[in-house]
Amino acid sequence: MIHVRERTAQEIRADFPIFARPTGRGKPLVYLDSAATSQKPQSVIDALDTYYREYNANIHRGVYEIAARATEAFEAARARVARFINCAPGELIWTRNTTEAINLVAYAWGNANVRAGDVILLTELEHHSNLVPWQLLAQRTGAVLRFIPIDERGVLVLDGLDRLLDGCTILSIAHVGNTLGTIQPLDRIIPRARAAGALVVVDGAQGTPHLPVDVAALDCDFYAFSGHKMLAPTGVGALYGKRSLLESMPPFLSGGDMIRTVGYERTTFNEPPWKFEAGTSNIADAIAFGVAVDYLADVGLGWIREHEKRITRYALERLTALAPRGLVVYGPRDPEHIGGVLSFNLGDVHAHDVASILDTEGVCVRAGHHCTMPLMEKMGWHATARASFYLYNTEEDVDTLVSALEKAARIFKL
Amino acid sequence: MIHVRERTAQEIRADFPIFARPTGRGKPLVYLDSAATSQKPQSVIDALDTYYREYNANIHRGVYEIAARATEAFEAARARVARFINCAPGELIWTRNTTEAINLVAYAWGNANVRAGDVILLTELEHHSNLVPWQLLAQRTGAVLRFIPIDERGVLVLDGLDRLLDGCTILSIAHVGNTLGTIQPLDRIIPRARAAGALVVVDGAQGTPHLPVDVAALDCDFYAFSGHKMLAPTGVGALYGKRSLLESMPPFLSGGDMIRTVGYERTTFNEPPWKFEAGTSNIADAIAFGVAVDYLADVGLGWIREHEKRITRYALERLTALAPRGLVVYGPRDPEHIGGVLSFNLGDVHAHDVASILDTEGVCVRAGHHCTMPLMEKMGWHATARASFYLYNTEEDVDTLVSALEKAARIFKL
Amino acid sequence: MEDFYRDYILDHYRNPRNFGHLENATVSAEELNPLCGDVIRMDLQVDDAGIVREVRFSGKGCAISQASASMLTESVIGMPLEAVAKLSKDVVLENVGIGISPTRMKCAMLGLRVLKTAAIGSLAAWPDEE
Amino acid sequence: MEDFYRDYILDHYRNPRNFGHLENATVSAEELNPLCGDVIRMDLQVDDAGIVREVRFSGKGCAISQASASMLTESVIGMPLEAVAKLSKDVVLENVGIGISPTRMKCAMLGLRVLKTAAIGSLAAWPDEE
Ligand SMILES: Cc1ncc(COP(=O)(O)O)c(C=O)c1O
Ligand SMILES: Cc1ncc(COP(=O)(O)O)c(C=O)c1O
Repeated sequence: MIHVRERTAQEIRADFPIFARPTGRGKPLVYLDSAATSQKPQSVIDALDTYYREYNANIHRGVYEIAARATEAFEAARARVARFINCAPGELIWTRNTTEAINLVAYAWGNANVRAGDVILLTELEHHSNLVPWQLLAQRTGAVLRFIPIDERGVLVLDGLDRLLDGCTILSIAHVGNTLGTIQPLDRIIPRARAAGALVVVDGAQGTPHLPVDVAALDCDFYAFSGHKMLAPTGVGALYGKRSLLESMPPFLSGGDMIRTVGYERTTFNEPPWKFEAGTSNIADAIAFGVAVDYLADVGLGWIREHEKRITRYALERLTALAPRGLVVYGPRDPEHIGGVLSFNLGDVHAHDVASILDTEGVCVRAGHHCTMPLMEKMGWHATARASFYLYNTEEDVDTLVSALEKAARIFKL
Repeated sequence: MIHVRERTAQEIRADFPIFARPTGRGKPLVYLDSAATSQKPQSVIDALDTYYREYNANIHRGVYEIAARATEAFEAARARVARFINCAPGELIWTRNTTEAINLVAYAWGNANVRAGDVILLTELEHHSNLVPWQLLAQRTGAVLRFIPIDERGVLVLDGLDRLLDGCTILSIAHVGNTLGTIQPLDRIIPRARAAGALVVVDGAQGTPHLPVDVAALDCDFYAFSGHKMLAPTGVGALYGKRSLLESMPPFLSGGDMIRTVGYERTTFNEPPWKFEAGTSNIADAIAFGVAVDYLADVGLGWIREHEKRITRYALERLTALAPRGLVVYGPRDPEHIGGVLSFNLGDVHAHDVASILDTEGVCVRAGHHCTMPLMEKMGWHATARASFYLYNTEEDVDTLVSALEKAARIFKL
Repeated sequence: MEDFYRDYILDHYRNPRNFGHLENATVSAEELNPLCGDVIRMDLQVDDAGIVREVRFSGKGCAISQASASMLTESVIGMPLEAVAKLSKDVVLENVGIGISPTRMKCAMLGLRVLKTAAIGSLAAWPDEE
Repeated sequence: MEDFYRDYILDHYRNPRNFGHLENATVSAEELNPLCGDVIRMDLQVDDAGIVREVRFSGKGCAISQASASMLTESVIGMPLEAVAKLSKDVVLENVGIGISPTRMKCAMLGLRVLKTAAIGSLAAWPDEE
């Protein structure tokens, strides 16, 4: 894709109507919580509006005009999102979010293939959504969990990887960690997992929003991601699965739309991806997801990545000024290895108190365990505050963050 | 609720922007497929727009202003939808649709409680979504399926009910059938199922849009329904479950948000309803679902029911004029027993051809098996055309349907 | 779409050509239209030179699927089986002679898909998706 | 919300009253704030007349949960255990003397919930949801 002229973050920001509104205290909105959910550009909001005003109809079985238009838009969105991660439309299943996508694999593939004593390999920094479904699968089947360890900066220690992979049935790993933003070296891990014969599942919740993702090049079996973290509406996510796996796997949810023939006693199933999509889909949000990836592709994933690195580097610099007052940043320090996320604490002030004071300045950060309780416990952190950056953030946002942190330090007399 | 003045269907229609647009052929849109999905009023569309423009944020763990507003709106919507069916907010789980809600029961309650030889009782007219999940549960557990039979008009035959209920673990039944619109006599069935000790699941996909539903009065254990069939956006549905069952049942999907504490090896779960909601919810659509039930309550379920009966009666009358040309209406004939749905065929013309010709006149009807293949086979129908009515339909819509059917009869020389 | 229901289409629907089964079929296939559950079956009798000598189709369905299948049987008699395996959607579109709405495309293509499946010996893709 | 972080709140946070454990506790309870995973524990010593004689709280958490719990321990000493079981959220709101944002309400109410749980003998509802 050729970009005639690169946009600036300021121009991009103008596409997101939420930034036009001041907060309740009259401050500009400084949104630093995109790792939780991203804001939406006007074009995505418009896609919903147009759908409901012009052609809302149930899909796949409708013969009339608006049903045809809805079906076409829905399947075209699938094709766009599939192209965005370089897979075929028939390999892309709509889900509600990353969590449901991982559960789908754990139930459908896991129940059919995992046996007592099998090993499921994860890492010590996984989000609960890439941990609890495997714990429950292990409970159902008698499989055991192993974890790739992390060092004190939260970086994976790969020395013992081949031993850990020995006898391993499934490797499931985050593309980018959500608490520390660590970009995982999948190119060094996946080939070894494949060599060991493991099924490779990637939790891409923080991958697709920030990095160009090519599932064919990654050579994973499944890749799960969420629309809402990459400019699409809430309520829609996707699971990439290798076609042959999707064909051989039993279905997960069942009911309308995913069938071929149904009798009172016996049922045959539709082809993938529809085999895995039961009941009326989230039609409008899927269509808007297609618009969101077009927006991202249009800005350019390369630009987004460079922009995030710029902002992260600037933030790391600016935050050092607060080190004397007790500010500590966790995780790797090199923006090359961080997906636009910084976790930190300010002296002995609880992250919730930091976040509440930042809120009074219009600055939105997350505070707590970030759905990675085991990681927090392992690192000995009670809670952290987390600022995450995306294409619409600017250096001024970082400046406001820093001055709001100074205010917090003042209040708590640090 | 007191209505100062009843609205007319014409006034209601003006709230639905889709009706302001003519079809591609310049005809007014005559939407007779609300049983597949309903159209949306402006207030519901606006709720989405406002959410994304003003306060889009991830919920439950966010400390800042827009996260607080989003969390509050999300939980307030849960309370509104819960009140709409007369349950507590803590008994209402958000799902994608009815299908996912039924699957949740079949997996979470079913896997934990159903044993080989147990009986799951359904009826012969169920939607695939209330059949296939139970077939798969039966395959997983060795349970057997039984069916309450129907007569030649599609009405349940209850003579042998107690025998069928004997030894029964689960009864799962549609509140209103979607192919023939038959309203089931739940008040005569549920008490006997309870007496037999069966868990009672109601597929309310066609219930909540059309009838006042009171789950406490029905005395069912679970009640599943879809937002998109009752003015809400696609992508959101709900499952009512009795509090004690939700507490004792294991979770289904797992991951973020549904946990209490997580360790690498062991996890404890949140209270219901959150225990059953894994990952980022469909926040915007859930909020809009709350607006949709408010709209319905404001018009009044009583008014809607009377209106649908009026339209159904009028349609039945007008369609008799086409009987000499081979038009046959299936199912019960008394509008008292029909939830605004009429299934029919026109002579030997295939339902798809009927639907295509109606489409040229702007009339949207469904054609095919309506996700009830076993019912179709039992009744010996290859396919039927189905017109379904909702609060925004008028007698003029019926007139257009009839003249479009006359056109089809002309083309096919009936 | 209304234009689709022309007299020659309705004629093929009401009086389908080559309807029925072949006792001595060389290859056969049967497939379903996921839209409506309609099924079409095709029986082909192929001579030693690989030429299609006889075809019969059976099944119940809409005017579009039935008429398309009926016309198709006329098109393939005398064709090498190899050529049948390679037919594209155009043969159907030319037969019916008029635009088919996207929602009904599967109906129109069902007969061709079954025919190609019989000729290839394994499930053919939908001709409109190739 | 910024007003919340007043000196007397910060004082209770930095110097919590009645902090620690009771060896001879009559009733105890421990609960978690689902928002952040913070845990508070309350140990109560109750005399034969049912009057709370001593209280200790423990746990780690934000200024709001810690200060609220610290103040609460001062409020309940000398109170009948039955009255503790019936306390409403108002006791917390009066103690802290300033509006708490809805997102932080769970933090403020955690100590009270734990206290009521200890007094009732089974898990108390969130005081702000009663
Ligand atoms: C009776 C009945 N049950 C279940 C469903 C499935 O609903 P959904 O597709 O929203 O899951 C439908 C809708 O088509 C229905 O009519
Ligand atoms: C790494 C990672 N995995 C999984 C998830 C879960 O995503 P969702 O809540 O959209 O299912 C998240 C988002 O919080 C995440 O950051």
